[in-house]
Amino acid sequence: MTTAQLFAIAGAGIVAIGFYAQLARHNLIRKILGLNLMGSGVFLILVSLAGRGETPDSVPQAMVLTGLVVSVSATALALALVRRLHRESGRLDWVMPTPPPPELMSEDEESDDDSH
Amino acid sequence: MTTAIDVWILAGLVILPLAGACMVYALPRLNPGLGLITVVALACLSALLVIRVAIVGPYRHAVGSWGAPLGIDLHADGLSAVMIGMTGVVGLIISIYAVAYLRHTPRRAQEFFWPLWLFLWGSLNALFLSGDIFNMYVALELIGLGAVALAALGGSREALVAAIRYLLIALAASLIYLLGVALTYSRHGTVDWLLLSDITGSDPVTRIALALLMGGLLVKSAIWPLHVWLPPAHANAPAPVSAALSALVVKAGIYIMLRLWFWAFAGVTTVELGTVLAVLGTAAILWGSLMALRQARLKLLVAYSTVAQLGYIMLAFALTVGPPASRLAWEGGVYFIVAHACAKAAMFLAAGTILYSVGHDRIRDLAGIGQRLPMTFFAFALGGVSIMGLPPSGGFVAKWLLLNAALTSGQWWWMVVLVVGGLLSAAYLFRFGNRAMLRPKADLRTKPVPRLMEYSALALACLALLLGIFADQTLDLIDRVRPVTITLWEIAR
Amino acid sequence: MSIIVRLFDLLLVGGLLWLCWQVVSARELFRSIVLFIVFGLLMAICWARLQAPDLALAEAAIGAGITGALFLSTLGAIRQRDKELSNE
Amino acid sequence: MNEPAATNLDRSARFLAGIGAAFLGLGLVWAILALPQVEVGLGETVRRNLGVSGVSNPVTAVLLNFRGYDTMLEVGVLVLALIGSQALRGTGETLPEVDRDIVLDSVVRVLTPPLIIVAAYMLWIGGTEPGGAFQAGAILAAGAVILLLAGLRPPRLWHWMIERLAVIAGFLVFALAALACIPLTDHLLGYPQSSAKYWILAVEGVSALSIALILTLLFAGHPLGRGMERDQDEGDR
Repeated sequence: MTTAQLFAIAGAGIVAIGFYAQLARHNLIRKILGLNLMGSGVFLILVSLAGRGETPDSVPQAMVLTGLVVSVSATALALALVRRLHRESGRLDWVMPTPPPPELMSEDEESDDDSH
Repeated sequence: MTTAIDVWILAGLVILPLAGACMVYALPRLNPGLGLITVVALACLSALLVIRVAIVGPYRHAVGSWGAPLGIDLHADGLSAVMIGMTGVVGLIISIYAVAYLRHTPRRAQEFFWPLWLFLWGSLNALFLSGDIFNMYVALELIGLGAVALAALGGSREALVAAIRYLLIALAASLIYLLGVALTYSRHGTVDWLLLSDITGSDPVTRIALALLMGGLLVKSAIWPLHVWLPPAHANAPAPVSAALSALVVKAGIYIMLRLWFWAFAGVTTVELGTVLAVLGTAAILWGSLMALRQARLKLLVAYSTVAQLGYIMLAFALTVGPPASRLAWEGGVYFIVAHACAKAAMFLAAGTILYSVGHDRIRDLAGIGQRLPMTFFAFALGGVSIMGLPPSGGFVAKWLLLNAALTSGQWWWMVVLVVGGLLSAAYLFRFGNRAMLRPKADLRTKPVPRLMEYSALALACLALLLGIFADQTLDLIDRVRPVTITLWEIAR
Repeated sequence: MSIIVRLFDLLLVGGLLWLCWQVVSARELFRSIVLFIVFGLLMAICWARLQAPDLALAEAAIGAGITGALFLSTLGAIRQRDKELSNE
Repeated sequence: MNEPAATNLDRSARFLAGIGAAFLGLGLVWAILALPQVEVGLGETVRRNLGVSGVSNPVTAVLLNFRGYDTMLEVGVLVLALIGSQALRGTGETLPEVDRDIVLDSVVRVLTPPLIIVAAYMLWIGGTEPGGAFQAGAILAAGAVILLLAGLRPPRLWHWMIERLAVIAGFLVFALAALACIPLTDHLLGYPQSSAKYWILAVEGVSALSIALILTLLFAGHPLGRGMERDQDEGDR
């Protein structure tokens, strides 16, 4: 196994773990952490696969730099949303459900509270 | 040959809205005047691009003169022109509606709507003009962040929850898409979709890349079963935002799918893979329609209708099996995108007007709204005609093209899907329509509605109808570009 | 020499994966965030190893630094709000 | 902030999530191992064109010249994220009173040493070749964040409108430079070859400052400039 493959496979592992966090974790902050991890994994794959040749390829490196800035922006927006949601409702957990039955949606408030 | 004017049009379509958004953000006192000026200029530029492509044909511009694969190319062809034109017209009318609508919202919403909306518009344009799948990723992220921020603008708890779910799912989807880009680049050394279209044969890496790209985009464009984020996000946003999200934003993912399927990976895709997409589309049509039937709120009904309608576009992927079916399916799919954009925007604007006037959108308690707000209800109904696919509407033309494609390719089962889907949409629309046509109850209180809001919804609905009457001209524009596969088949004949 | 390099690589990769799993599974959120920051710093070393010094810098400053600070400040704000709520 | 105890439903959901994630990971590993061991990238092309790009650091050349259009949109992403999060701020929310013993201490302890090393490295690399605007912006922002945490605030003169103009300056200069190239070279963002270096420097410099400010404001979670609060409260009530 070459060095490029080793790091790329590590990237795949990180993507898988981050993806798992997306699916299995209910805490919003943890989901956002998972997204950031997933992003790191993708970036690792992108750069290490491009490093298969003798000298590094700077195009993917520039792409990853772009990606890093995009992901910090997205994280900031997501955390701003989390903060606002917590202010409004006092909760940090949102179980990603299948859409609630329509009868529920017609009411103004579904009331269940605090799960942390 | 591209002239300086062409370059200015392309540059303007992307930079004008983004720079306008920045200015509106820095100088909020100039709202909504500055925003409107930008919007009108933008609509004119969109029209210019459409005219240019219609007269002279497709063209490319190498940003920074490097040219792909080293640099990024901007690409304007029939498909881009149709998407840009659609965004221009629908966006302009939504903006006019927004001027009237926002007057009655908190100042925070007024201040931030314009910069976010212009950002969203600019990034849609950037996406439709991009010739580079990594650049498309950046544009997708811009669109996603803009859409989420707009969806949360209402500030209610439901809107916030819907927005954060939307954001998390959209971000995960973008990363999956980016994985596909990474694999594509490491296998083929370019991310330009026109250069990629030379790929022939298929090795596992290319296939996995395509699967990842399409997977991410299926989430982005809310194709069943990855649609769960859409209805709450679209239904809880302010009215102009709901319209923009349902009419334009979901089309971004579908647009990239078309580019990948018919250009970048044209040598890799097969009818069987297309059939998988069409099966998902069928499930979307059935599930979305049934859920729309069960909704208690009007805006949720309209949102689930979007889930169902997006399914139809997926049918086009299975029907491109060779001439002449492929051409019909291609035209049908693109026509569907445009017709749905006009009709759905009209319906969301109308639903928003009703919500504004009555204070709620519980269908049960809206009996008689047709008499209280006749023009708004008429706009909703006209939009519904196109959604159901009745003549003479844009939706009818699109479905007719798809039906013909199914017939000529011998895949009659998709005709069944089209017909059943049409009946189901009639069912959920009449469920609201019948109630609205009742005699108003005494306790149905409505407050007066700004005329501008009523007229703009009606204008969009009329547009959906006109698309049925002026079908030839629009189809000509769509035919300004043929996907690589279709052209190849036609040459082979 | 190459064995040492390979060993270093394996250690780096192993550390990354372990930290990644810890971030996802740590019971306490604060711990997760701190581990995430450490993960970012390790990523920076990775970039340096992959001959991408520009990325190493950006990762340390943006990936670990700014992102980590954003998470910590959000957690701080939320805890404070929780305290306010329980006092009321 | 601990997780609630897992229920049975949770466990099966986690199991499914594990399968999904494993599927994704294994698919990726398969693709990585299946990739042919030949270089197909653009490394060589970049090196060939480096001489006419105006900079000597290949990553900077890609970032600000070859794929400068991406970078322009990326600066836009930052501005958009800031606008979006400012739109979300609850009324009356101010700079968070940080819980000193947790946040401040750990941030300072964890981040300051690497920050100093990184900043020194930045200076060193900046001496030999132009580049690193993004990193410079981020490091500046990191410094500003630490100052904010330590309780420092911007001077009285810092009006909210100045702040917003400074936020958008990076994108606007980038966009104007892009447009200004059209009459000169017929290409969007096509810097004239002889002066490409200075175009890039100007764009980089202004962008770096805007990026630093945006990142700082994203952290602060609310405008630092004066005058906005009063306006806002008037408007909302």
